[in-house]
Amino acid sequence: MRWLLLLLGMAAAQPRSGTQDMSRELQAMQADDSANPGMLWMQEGEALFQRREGLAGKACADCHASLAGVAARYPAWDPATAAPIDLAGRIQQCRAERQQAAPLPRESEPLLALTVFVARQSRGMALAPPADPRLAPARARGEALFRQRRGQLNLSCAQCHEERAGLRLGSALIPEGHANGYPQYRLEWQALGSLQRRLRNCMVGVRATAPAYGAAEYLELELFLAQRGAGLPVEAPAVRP
Amino acid sequence: MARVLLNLPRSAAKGAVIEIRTLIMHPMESGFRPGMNGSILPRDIITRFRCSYNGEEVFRAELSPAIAANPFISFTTVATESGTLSFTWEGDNDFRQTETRDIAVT
Amino acid sequence: MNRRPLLAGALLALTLRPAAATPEDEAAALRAFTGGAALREGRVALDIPPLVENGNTVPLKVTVQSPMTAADHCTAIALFNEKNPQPQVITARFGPRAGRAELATHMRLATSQKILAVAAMSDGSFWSTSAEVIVTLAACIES
Amino acid sequence: MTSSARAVLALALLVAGPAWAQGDAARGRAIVTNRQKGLCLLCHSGPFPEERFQGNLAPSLAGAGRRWTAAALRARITDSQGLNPGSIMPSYGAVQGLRDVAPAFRDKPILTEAEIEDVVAFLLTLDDE
Repeated sequence: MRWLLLLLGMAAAQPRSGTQDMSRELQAMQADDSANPGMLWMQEGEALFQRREGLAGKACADCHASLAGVAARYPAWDPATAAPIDLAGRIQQCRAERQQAAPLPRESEPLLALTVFVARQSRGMALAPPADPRLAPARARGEALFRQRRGQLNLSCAQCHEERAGLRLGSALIPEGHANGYPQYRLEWQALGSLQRRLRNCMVGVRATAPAYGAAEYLELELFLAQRGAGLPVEAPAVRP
Repeated sequence: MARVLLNLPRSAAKGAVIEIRTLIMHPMESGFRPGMNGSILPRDIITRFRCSYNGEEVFRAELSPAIAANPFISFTTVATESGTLSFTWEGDNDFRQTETRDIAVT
Repeated sequence: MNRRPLLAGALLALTLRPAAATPEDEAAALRAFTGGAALREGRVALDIPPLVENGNTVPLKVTVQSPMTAADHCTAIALFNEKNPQPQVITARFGPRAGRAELATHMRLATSQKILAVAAMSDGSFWSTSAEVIVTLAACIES
Repeated sequence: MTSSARAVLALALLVAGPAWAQGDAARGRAIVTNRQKGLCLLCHSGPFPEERFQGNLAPSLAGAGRRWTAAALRARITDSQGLNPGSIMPSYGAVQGLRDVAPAFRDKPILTEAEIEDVVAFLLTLDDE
């Protein structure tokens, strides 16, 4: 019954960033640009943003000045493909079409670097997922995936990160699992990684199959998570255990 | 070239103690970790870090596999005169990288 | 890179495994730094979190009380550990031009253990302090 | 298997008493405290002083042997979700009703019947609260 009360209490509460569940020292590491290792990728992204690439001989910076606020609004609807697109996907698309440059694979270092450079420009801004009704079906599928039990351990995202957030799995505090810090520097990875990588972690953790990076299932989950964490500040590059 | 982040003031008053914070991208592969096939991945770490101020060494550190990936090292030095601070990281597999920053001391 | 995640995987799929240094290893490493001189308690402060969520990156700072003058200064700070595969962590050498005797870094901890910080002074004395750090076990890891 | 058929089976496990091979409590303890094999301490705590970090998603295992019979323990471990579909406790001996199981684990229970008997034998020894 104690748990039921806890659940009811959480349902009414505001979303809680994983930052609030970290030690004072990790919070300080995240907040300090001179100690946050994710800033190494940020700096690389800044350099890549200025670099001319591809047959078009254009740099990102030739078209884009400030991208403040952009990351807070992704994933968005992409009319060209009539599908949702996340920030990394948008950068891939821009690179292919505007720069006519060789594709950067998901989770590659340059794509993570460019993504975190753009995402950081929204640091401190509230996650504001677009209300575009065309996103609604995919977002609903994402919510269904979030609540779907899977894998040999037969657990859903929601069972841990919604119904049992704040409790301890072994010694690890279960966070609410919000998507406001990506790409993030995860100490476990000793590297920067995307939300898709983190989702993949959980899927394999419950001994389930994990779709390939870029798969529609991830986009759908990303859409739902953006809605679920609406209002939380963008923290990219967040630091997480 | 490994990515490096250096944080130090561009200018300082003569005699002031300035803080220098450094990050360098490096896996610091410990030499104790098994790889995918179960065999131990060979050690690949940064072993030495030095900072010189107008050619004179003011700080040096010997690193071990117990230093985290993407090493962070922070220390202080006295702003003595205008000039150049030079930072060098050296390690396994002939790793060697040097970065410089100018400082104006008034 | 091996990116096969596991729930509650290894005791620590950490970068630092397997066997821990022995107490003799740590004593030998300490002796190599001090030349066998006795350690005195005091003058050294070690700021390290008592409980860490992940041993891969543990922030720490060592501060030594010293006037940092030509006549009286700290010449080195060294850190040692008990249960990583090797006892050494980092040894920093500097002199009066440092202005302050301070060192901050991010270290790895294979498991819960005691960390020893030692400062060498220009008068040949050695000062130390230690701190216990508890490393929690990661529940979801990529091994 | 339909959910009602599964519930019947689970109930049968609860009350039945076919000749179960006797488990080994020491082996059972090793399974319970192994975080990759039994996974128990991720959610449960228990009287394991050497285990520093134990979860709090589920009740303590202390006193399990006093609260439950062997048959009840066996049923709960084998197919907790057959008894209570909302339970987060994995069904350690069941492979039905799962989806998207990774190839390495497909059609394999988390624990074998013999391992479950070991765990049952161990849990029966936990009679102190």
